[in-house]
Amino acid sequence: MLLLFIIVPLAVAALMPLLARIWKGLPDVLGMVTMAFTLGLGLYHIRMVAAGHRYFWDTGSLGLPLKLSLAMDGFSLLLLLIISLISLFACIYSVNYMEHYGAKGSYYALFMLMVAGMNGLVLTTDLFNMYVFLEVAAVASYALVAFGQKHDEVEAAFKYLMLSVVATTGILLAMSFVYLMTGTFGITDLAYAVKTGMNAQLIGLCLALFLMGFGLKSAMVPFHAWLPDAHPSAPAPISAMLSGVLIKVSGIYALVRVVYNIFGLPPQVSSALMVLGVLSMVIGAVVALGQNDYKRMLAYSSISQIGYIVVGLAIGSPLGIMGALFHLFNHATFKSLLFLNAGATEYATGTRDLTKLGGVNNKLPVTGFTNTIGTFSIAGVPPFNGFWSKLIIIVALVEANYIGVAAIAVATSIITLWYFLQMQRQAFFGKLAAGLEKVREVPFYMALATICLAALCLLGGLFYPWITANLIQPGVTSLSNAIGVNSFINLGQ
Amino acid sequence: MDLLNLILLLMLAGFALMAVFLKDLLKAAISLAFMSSLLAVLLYRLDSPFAAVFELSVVAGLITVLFVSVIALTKEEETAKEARWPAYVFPLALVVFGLIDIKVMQSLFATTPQGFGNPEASFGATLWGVRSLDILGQIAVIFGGVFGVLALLREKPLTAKQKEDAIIAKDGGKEKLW
Amino acid sequence: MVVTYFIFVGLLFFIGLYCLLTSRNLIKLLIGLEIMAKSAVLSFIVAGWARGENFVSQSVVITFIVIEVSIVAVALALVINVYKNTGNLDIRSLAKLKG
Amino acid sequence: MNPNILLIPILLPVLAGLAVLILPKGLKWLKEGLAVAVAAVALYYAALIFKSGGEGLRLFVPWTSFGINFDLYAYHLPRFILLAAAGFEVLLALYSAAFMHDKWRSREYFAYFLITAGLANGAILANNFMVLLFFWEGLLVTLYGMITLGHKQSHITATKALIISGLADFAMILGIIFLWSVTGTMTMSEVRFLEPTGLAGAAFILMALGAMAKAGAMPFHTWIPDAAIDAPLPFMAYLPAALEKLLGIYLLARISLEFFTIHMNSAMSIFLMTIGAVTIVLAVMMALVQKDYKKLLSFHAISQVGYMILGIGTGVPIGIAGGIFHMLNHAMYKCTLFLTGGAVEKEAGTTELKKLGGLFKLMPITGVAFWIAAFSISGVPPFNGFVSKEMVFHGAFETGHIIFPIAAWIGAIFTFASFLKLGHSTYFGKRSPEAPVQNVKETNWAMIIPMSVIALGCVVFGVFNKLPLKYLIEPVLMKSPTMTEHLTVPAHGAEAVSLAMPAPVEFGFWHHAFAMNWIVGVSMACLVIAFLIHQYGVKKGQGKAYLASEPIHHLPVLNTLYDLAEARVFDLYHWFVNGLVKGGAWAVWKVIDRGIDAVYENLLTFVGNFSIKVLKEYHNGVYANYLSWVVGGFALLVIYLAVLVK
Repeated sequence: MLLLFIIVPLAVAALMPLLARIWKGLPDVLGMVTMAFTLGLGLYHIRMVAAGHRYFWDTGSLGLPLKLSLAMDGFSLLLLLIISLISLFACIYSVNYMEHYGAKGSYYALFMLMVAGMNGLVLTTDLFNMYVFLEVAAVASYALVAFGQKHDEVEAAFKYLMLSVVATTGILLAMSFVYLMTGTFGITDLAYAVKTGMNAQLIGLCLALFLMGFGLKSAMVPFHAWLPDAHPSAPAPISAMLSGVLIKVSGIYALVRVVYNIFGLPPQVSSALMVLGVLSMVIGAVVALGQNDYKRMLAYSSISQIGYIVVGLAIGSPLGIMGALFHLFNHATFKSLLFLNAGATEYATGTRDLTKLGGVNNKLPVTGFTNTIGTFSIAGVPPFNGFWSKLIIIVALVEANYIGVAAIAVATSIITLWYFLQMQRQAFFGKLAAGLEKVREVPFYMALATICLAALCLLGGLFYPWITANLIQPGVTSLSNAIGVNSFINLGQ
Repeated sequence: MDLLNLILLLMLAGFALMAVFLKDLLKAAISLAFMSSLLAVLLYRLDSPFAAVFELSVVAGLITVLFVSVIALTKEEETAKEARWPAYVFPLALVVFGLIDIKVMQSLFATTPQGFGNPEASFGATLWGVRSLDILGQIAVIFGGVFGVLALLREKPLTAKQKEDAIIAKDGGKEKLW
Repeated sequence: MVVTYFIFVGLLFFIGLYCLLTSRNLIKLLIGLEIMAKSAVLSFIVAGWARGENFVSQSVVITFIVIEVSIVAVALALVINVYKNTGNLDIRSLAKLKG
Repeated sequence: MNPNILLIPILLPVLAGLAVLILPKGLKWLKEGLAVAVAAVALYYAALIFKSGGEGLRLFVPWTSFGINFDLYAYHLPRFILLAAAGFEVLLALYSAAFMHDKWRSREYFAYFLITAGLANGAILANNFMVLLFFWEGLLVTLYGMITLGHKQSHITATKALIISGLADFAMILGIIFLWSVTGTMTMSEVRFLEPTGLAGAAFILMALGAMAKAGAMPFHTWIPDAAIDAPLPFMAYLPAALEKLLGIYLLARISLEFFTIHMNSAMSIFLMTIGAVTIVLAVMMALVQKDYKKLLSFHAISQVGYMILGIGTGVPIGIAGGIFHMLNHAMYKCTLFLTGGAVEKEAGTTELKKLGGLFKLMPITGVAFWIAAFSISGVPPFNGFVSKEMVFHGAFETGHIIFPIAAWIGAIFTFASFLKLGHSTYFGKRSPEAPVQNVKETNWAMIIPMSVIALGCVVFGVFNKLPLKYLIEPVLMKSPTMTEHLTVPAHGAEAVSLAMPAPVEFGFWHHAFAMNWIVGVSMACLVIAFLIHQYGVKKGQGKAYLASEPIHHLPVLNTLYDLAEARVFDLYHWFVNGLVKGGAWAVWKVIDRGIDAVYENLLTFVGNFSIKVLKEYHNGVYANYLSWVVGGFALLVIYLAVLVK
């Protein structure tokens, strides 16, 4: 069963360029169907996982000598659902949006590969295998960022690639050191072996390498510099995927698996993560305040929001992890929504420069409305979902006696509110800017995707008890079990 | 410590330096190919014949071909001129880093554990059995590379303006693009 | 001695990083990247050799080499695109996105 | 009684509000009717809840982990506030129906109106801090929405209101979290009588700031005068004048009476009283120099909060009772005042004082309602403001810090002076030649009913002040364990009123505490001073008109004498009023009010801009630069994690 999460998108990706020649609309349909399928598959697992069950699959079932296995616990399932959900809406959105880029077959093939890579990364129980799937998603994302082939896109993709490669080489070196000392790659075995057979300094070096590598993938300050270039340059649905999903899967998820489940969150790492998180939170928000480019502002805001997640994870208390995971889910919804809206605005008006926009709310009612919801969500206004997760993180910070950090988090959320209201005022309210008189609302599928995501933001806020109980809590349980004890019993056997 | 391996390692570093500091791109790429070949020899001597074969054929062969063809594609005009200071600063940086490196590595890897031998009877069983999901990843990443290159080297799509102009030229602007 | 090999792993990583930090030509940057990749390959193989369990390390290295080829291929395609857009291969012309 | 009844005042308005949003546009009067009907039904249920008596109704639904439950609890204080809020909601719904009927985006207005009502009721009934925050923060959105309805540029004021209120709310969130880490419970009724020291003290200050900001105390007030100009008028009567006062003072009362113990003359008591006194004096001085009907009222809305905070902050039973009673009274008369302002704006077409005048004959009911409310707010006997203000004076006096009653009296002087000015220039004198509408009529019944009902209430509560004190305030305080358990009887001679003693004393303020009391004498003297100041002002301001109507004035010798006298009077007046009071008021206006504004707008922007500029310069797009950040960050991590490891 679990293998389907990887195999299906991969098979669709392989066939996509061929199928694209049969009928022009086929890639769109196929993309949506595939994503709906993985989403359904994920939803199917919710009930049992929420009840504490874990799913396993291993190569033995293919008649091979059993070794490498896939496993799904609460944390994996949460990420799988986020991936499928956001990909589905990005696919719906792409139907109209990607029309003028051409080469839809290649686009969807790369998209599916990215999804396959992320699904694999989330499900695998093997450290090196994790790296392999991380690279699958990364290679696809390099090509997707540069998909428009213009100067900005290519420049962003090149810097993204060159910085990422440094990070992944660091990760590889750390893995080879770990392998030398323990002789295994399986996360379960590693947790045990690390505890018994590595000296403290080598663990420190490996942790530093992992933190740099995954920190760069998740764009924590000071490893963040690629993100404000890469995310705005990509086509809007890809921006949504990168900001909403990829940095969380290949950055946060992998980091958490390594730091929590292998090394058991040593206190030094906790404080290092806290510093990185606070830096990201503040610097991302401050720079976002000074942006004129809508998408670039969103990209910096992603850095800031990742800071919140990292801070929550750094606390290590169940409440902190819950806040972080819930914020991870929420950020995926509202940041993809905002990126899709930015794309829609650009699509309709031809610019994303906030100084050239103005008063488009009357011309773009749907986009304006959903954008307002996104703004409220990210700024933490109730009853939208961002409010609860930020609140939980702040509560957890105070509970763990990080009162200074809590104050910074509160101040940052005010800055967030500030720059998003500034954006709303500049772009959507006020007088209609010159040259935008003929602007029309975006086509159906783009509007549909944004409306669905906006509804998700609102529902996430209203039904937050259900979400925390059924989606977040299993993840919290599987992570908080790993802290300190270093005996990793959640994945694998 | 095998003396030949030490010489190989030193040559490896030397070719790496050549690849970095040679001005001619073609020569640099060929240095890189030499470096790969030497690495392949070293891998062979470290009881890893399969990895050595892959290193020799794929990296020394295929990647060098890719490099050379791209260099040839872009050779006509004067490409970027390298700054001079890196070459002068490098020895100092190398000495500083080398000292730290030796110190750190000696403290970290003074004792390395001995494993229990290979778990499987053959390399094939390891690759296809133990690491079978990696094979899946390999397939995916090859697809990624191929589709990526295909997407990036496709005909540049017309911009919206050009396309609109083209449509206007064709049917007098009856069909609105945006 | 295993330590000597790891000293060279560190050295190669450093040379690659130095190249990435100081070079201007995009292809030179990719060469630096390749050198760093070699240090990772060497590190894995030495690790397997030192443990006497060289099958796993070899298969890992083979997978890594495949990934490396894919990345380099995509990177070279990007270089060609840069060349088409800017007419040169200077990293300094890739500083348009800032602020 | 079934505790599910508590959901009705919350859900019904919210659902109706959402329904209004999707109603077809063509249906006339439906949204207005719906708003009034829903508010009336909510009032009915609020009355039922109020009458339920006993220990109160409690609705408890387990929600999520970490002690966050959906918990509503209507005991003495909340159900009293709920009743008051529901009452205002009905009257204002009626008023809005008339005022907003044909206005721009009126559908949104009624939707926000109803949703606000539901959220406010929820915030009043909440018994879990998370539930409270949910409703409390939700009010921000409707606040923003309602202000934007004023005109096309109102969103600037709305943003200002949102940011300032948001700032205060975040202070409250932090306070709640601190409180939680002290007590370990999220249930409000389980937090009892903490000593405000250490972290709990920080929690007290932060939460009190949040509550006072909601009520509009300084320095969180600056959006209210702007909103008076930019927002639709019923909004001013609804939120800043009525609901936000109720909510803010309600929460402040709970904080200082239930969650914490405030001893007389403790640091926390002085903190609250200082904020109260400063708010009274500064805001009233700003009000004095305003030349716009609505803006003048809005500054008084700030100033009167000071009395409530001062009263509650005294920590003396009579002061606390006075503060809470003043909250109720203030909501009544300030509501009336804003409603008369709305009527004047609708009928006379302007709210600028120089363009008004002589409206009393044309709009008699409005005028009477105005004067009743004006006398109430100024503390003229026998209206309700007099009673509650006297109680606050008493409480402040009992603390022994003479500065606080003096501040309160200064406030009383200028309050009366400014209302004499406002009333005189609007309702008496001649019609101004600049008036935009000449044939002014009395306004329509839907607007008259609310204002006359509330004005009547002002009289009733003043004359029969035992009634509200006995049936509304006393149960709140007497049955609250606070009063019997921790408030000590103040040692202040015969005037001391012991709330800890049971029924026979019965808040007998009127006879033995007030009638023959020198404090009342001082208050009366204040009113007289105010009247004199006003007379001087009128003489100075309207001198020429006045002289022109008097032919005798033109007699040569007398004229010179008059002029001389007038000049002296003028000098004196100028020295006293213009030089000291008005100059001081203007200085306060310029320095304090606009100064706080400058902090909000300029300083923050400047600091922000500077750091933005620096950070943006570092993101210069150079790959090697970015890579060196990565390498540097990695080096620091290695040093921290590998080298410094023990």
